[in-house]
Amino acid sequence: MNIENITKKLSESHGWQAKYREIMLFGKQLPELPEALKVGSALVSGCDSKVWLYVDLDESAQQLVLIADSDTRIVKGLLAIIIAAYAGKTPEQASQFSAYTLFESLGLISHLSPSRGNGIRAIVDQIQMQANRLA
Amino acid sequence: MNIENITKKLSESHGWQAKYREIMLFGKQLPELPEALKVGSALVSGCDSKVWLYVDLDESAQQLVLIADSDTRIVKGLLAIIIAAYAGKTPEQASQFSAYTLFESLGLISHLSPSRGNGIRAIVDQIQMQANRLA
Amino acid sequence: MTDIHSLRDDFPILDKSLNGQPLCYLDSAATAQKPNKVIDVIKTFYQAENSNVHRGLHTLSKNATNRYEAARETIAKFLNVSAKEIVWTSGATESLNFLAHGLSQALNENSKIAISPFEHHANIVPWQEACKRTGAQLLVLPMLENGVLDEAGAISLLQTHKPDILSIGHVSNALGNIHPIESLIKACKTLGTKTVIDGAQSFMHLRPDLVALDCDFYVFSAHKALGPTGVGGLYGRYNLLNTLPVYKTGGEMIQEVTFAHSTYRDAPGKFEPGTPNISGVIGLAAAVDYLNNISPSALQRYERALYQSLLQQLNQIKGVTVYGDTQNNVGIVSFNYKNEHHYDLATLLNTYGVAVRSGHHCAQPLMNMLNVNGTVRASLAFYNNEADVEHFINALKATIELLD
Amino acid sequence: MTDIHSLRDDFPILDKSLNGQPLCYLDSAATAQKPNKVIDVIKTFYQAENSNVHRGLHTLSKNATNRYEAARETIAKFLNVSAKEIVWTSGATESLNFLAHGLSQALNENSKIAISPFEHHANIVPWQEACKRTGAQLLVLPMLENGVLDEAGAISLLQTHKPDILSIGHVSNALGNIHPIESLIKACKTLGTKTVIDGAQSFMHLRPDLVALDCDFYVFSAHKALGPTGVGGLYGRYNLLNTLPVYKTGGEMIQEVTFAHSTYRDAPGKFEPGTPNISGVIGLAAAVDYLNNISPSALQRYERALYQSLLQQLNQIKGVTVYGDTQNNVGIVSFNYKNEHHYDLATLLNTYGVAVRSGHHCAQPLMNMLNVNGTVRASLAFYNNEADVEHFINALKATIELLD
Ligand SMILES: Cc1ncc(COP(=O)(O)O)c(C=O)c1O
Ligand SMILES: Cc1ncc(COP(=O)(O)O)c(C=O)c1O
Repeated sequence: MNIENITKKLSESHGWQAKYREIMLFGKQLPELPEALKVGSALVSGCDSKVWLYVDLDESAQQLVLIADSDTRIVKGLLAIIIAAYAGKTPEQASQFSAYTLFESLGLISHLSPSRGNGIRAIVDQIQMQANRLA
Repeated sequence: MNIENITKKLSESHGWQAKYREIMLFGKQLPELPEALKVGSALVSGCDSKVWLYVDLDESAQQLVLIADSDTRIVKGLLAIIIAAYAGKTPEQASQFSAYTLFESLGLISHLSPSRGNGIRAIVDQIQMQANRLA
Repeated sequence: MTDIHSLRDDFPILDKSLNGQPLCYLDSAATAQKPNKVIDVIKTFYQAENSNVHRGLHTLSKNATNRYEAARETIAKFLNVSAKEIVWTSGATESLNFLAHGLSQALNENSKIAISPFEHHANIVPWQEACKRTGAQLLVLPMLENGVLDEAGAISLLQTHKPDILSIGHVSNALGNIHPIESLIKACKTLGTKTVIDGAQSFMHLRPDLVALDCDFYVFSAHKALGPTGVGGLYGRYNLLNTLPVYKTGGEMIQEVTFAHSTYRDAPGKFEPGTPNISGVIGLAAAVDYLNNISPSALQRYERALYQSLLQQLNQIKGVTVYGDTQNNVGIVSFNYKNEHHYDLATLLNTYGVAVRSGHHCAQPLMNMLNVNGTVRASLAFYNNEADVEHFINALKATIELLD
Repeated sequence: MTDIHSLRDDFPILDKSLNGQPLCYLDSAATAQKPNKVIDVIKTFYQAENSNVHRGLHTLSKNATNRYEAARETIAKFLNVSAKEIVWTSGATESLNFLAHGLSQALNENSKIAISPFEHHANIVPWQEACKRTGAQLLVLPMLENGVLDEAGAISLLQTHKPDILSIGHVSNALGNIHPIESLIKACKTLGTKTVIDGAQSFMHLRPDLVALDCDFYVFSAHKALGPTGVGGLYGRYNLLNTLPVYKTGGEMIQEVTFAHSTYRDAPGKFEPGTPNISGVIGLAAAVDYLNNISPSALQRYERALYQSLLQQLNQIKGVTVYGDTQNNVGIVSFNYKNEHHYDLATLLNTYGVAVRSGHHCAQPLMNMLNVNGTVRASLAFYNNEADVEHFINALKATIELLD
C-alpha cells in the first residue's frame, strides 16, 4: 500500500462512513503484530485504544522501518496510513515530513486533535521523535 | 434618640449623601466607648471596620443594655440606629424583633448584605444571638 | 410545574447539527447541556454586574456578594441543608481531594477507608494518596457478577472492618447504577464510620434530601447539573465540617494575618480562599432554580421511561452486552457489541451525529472487574427524547452493518 | 493595533450606572471588567459547543478539547514559554497553594523561604503553612520608609540567607508598586534560590516575557486580566515543574489506576485532575487574544499618563496621603484622608457612583508596616479615561466636604 493509493481511495469515498470503511480496509492489510511483540514497553501512551509501535532503522538502506498494531480497527487503519507515509523515508526525510499536512489533505485532521483518547497525535509525535533521534 | 426620630430624619433626607450625613450625626450622639473597653474580646469579627459591642441585661428592668462603638463614622451611626431599636427591649422582644425589616423600611437594607467588609449583619446577628441566650 | 417534553427547547445546543446530522447528545454523564436561563445569567453577570465579592463596599461588589451568598442558600435548600454547610469548590474532584486531605489527618496505620468497586478515579486516587500518607488501608466493597453492588456483602464487610470512612458514589458514572446508599449509611451510623457520598451523578437526576440520607458529606459538580464548568461544592455536617483542617489558604479565608501567624475564619469561609468562581456559583444557582421548576417525580418518571425504551431497543440487537444494574439506573446504558472495540463503535456513531463516550469512563478498576477494556456509554437526561433514542438505535444498527 | 481610547466601548458594564450615577469603575485590581469578545466566547461555548474535554471521541468533545489545548498555546505564547509549561488552576491562589505544597516537599528545619513585605495573603499564608509542616523559616525582605521595597537590602538579605525559595509579587495589589524582580531573580540564580513570581497584578498591565525574566514559576488569575472567574494558571520551568508532586488527584491526570496503585501522566496533565474550567480557559484565551490586539507599549503609556494625572490631582487635595511607589506603578493609588476612616470614604464615594476598594486589600502585614489599618484604593485599567479621573476627584472632594 502506498500513499498515492490511499489518497485516491479516500478521495473517492464520499461521506465519513465510506471513509472509515476504507480506513478499516487499510488496516486489514497491515500485518498483525505477533502476540509476543504486544508488550507494554511498545505501547504508545496517551491512547485510549492500545497501540504498539516499533520504529527502527534499516542500517543498509538508511530507511525507517515501522511496525505497529492496534486493538481497534480504525486506529489500525490510521496506522496503516502513517506507516505508508513514513516507511522507506530516511530519518532526515521523516523529520522534515509533516503528518499534519498529510492528514489535512486526507481530510482526517480531526484525528490529530489533542484529545487524549485519540492518541494518533501521540503516535505521530513518537515517530517524529525517533526520526529526529536517528537523524 | 429614638427610632421614630431616626425614621423621620432619614425619610426627610433625600439622596444617599444626605442620608449618610444624618447617619453620621446619629453616630455623634452615641457616647464614645472608654478606651479601656475597646478590647479584642469585644470586637465583632467579620467587620473591616472595628466594632466593639457589649450586650447586657438590666436584671431589674429585664431590658437589654447595649453599648457599642466603631472607628468609622458611618458604622457608628448605624450602631446608633441598632441600639435605638434594641435598647429597652426585653430579651424576648429582641429575639422577635427583625432588624432586617427595620433596615428595609429605613432604606438601608444594603448594609445588611452578606458582604464581609460590612459587618452590620454580623453585629445584628450577634445581638440576636445574645438576646436568644438571655431570653 | 413545566411539561418535561417542552424543556428541550430551553437548550440551544440541542438544535445544532454534528457532522451534518442533527446532534444526538447522549453524553450528559460527562457533562450536562445548559439551558438559556443559565447562559443568560452568566452573560448578564459579565455585561452588567461583574465585581469581586466580599470585602467591597461599592454597590457592584455588594450586589455580587449578595448573589454569591444567595446561591449558597439556593443550593442548601435544594439539598435540604443549611447554607453554612455548603463549601464552594472547583468541582467534585476538588471536593473529594479536600475531604480526603481533611479526613485523613485523623488516620493512621490501623485505619481503614472503604470505597466501592464502581468508583470514579476522583473517588479512588485521593483516598489512595491518603492511605500512602497515613498507612491506612483501602477496602473495596464486593460486587455481584452482573455488575451490581453486593449490598449484603458490603454491609457485612463494613461490619467486619468498621472502617473510619466510607466514600461511595451515589450513582455510578460508568454504568448508571443507583447504589443502595441509604442502607450503607445506616450501617455506618452504628459503626462510627464517616460517610462521604460522591453525588456527581445524582445531584441532577435524584435531587437527594441530605437530611433523609443522613450522610456526613456529599460532593457535586455544577457542570453535571446544567451549570457551568469550574465550579462545584460539597455539603458537610457543620460540626464535622468546621473541624476539618484548611486545604488551600490565601485571601478572604483569614481572620488575621501577620508574618508570624495567621488565624482563620469559621467554615465555610475558611475553606474558600481567594477570588471564587463568582459567575460559576451564580450560574449554578440559576441551574438549580431551573431544576426547581421541574417536578422531581415527573422528571424521574420521564427519564426512567426513556431509559427503559432505550434499553429495550438496545437489547433487541443481537451481540450487544449491557453492563450494570438495569433496574436501578439513572439512565445510562454502558455496552459493547460482540468483540468490536468501543473506540470503533463510538467513532462510527459520531459520523451519524451521535455523541456518546467510549473507554473506561475514569473507572479502570471497574472495567478490570467487568473484564472489559472499556464500553460505549450512552447517557440520558430529561432534555433527551424518543427521537434521540431512535436516532441512536438507527445509527448503532448502521454502524454494526459497517463493521460486520 | 487599536486606538486605546476606543477600547472602552468594548466593555458593556462601563455604560451602566451605579446609584443613579454613571459607573466610575476604579476597582480593576480586585477584578478587571470583560470585553464583549470574552463574554461572547463564553456564551457561544454554552450555546453551541459545550462538551467535556479529553477522552471524548465525538466531534463536540474533540472541538472543545482543541479549543482548550489551543488556549494553553495562546497563554504560553503571551508569556513566551511552552504550552506544556502552563498548568491551569482555579486562580492565582490555587497556583500559589500548589507551588507551596510542591516546593515544600524538599524543605526541612534548615530551609528558608523569602517573601516581600508587600505580599497578598495568597502569597503569605500558603508559605506559612509550608513552614509549619516542614520547620522552615519565613524571611521578609526589607522595605524603605516610603513604602518601597529596599532593593539593595533585599539582595543583601538574600545573599546572607540563601533561601531555598523566593516568592514575590511582581506588582503589589495594595499599592501598585512594580517590584525590581529582575535584579532579585538574577541574585537568586547565583544562590540556587528558586523563584516564584506572583503575577496576579502584572499579567495584564506588564505582559511579562518569562524568558527574559528567567523566573522558575509565575502565577496568574484570569479574572484580573479581562477573563472569567474561577480560572487561572501557572508557568513552571518544565524540568522543575514535572518533578513537583501532584496536589489534587482524580480523573484525566492518571495513566493507570488499579485499587492497589495508580500512575500519573507527565506535566501539565498530571496536575489537572477532573473536569477543568473549560469555558473559563477558553474565555481566558479570548481575553489574551484581545490583549494581543493592543500594543503593549501604547497600553503602558496610556495607563501611565492616566495614573500620573490621577496622582497629581489627588496630591493637590490637602490632607491626602498616598502610599507606595509612585514612580514605578501600574496605576493604583492607595491613600487616606486625614484621620478619616477608609470605610467612610469608600462608602461615600460609592454614593457618587465611584467603585473603589477600602481596607487592608488582603495585605494586613503591609498595612501594619505602613502603620495604617487600611487605605482607599483606586485602581486603573486601560479602559478608564480622564472622565473617570475627574469623576473620582470630584466625588472625593464632595465626600471630604461632607466629612469635614
Ligand atoms: C498580588 C495578588 N496575588 C494573589 C491574588 C489572589 O488572586 P485570586 O484571588 O484571583 O486567587 C491577588 C488577588 O487579589 C493579588 O492581587
Ligand atoms: C461519579 C463521579 N465522580 C466524580 C467525578 C468528577 O467530577 P469532576 O470531573 O466534575 O470534578 C465524576 C465526573 O466524571 C463522576 O462521574
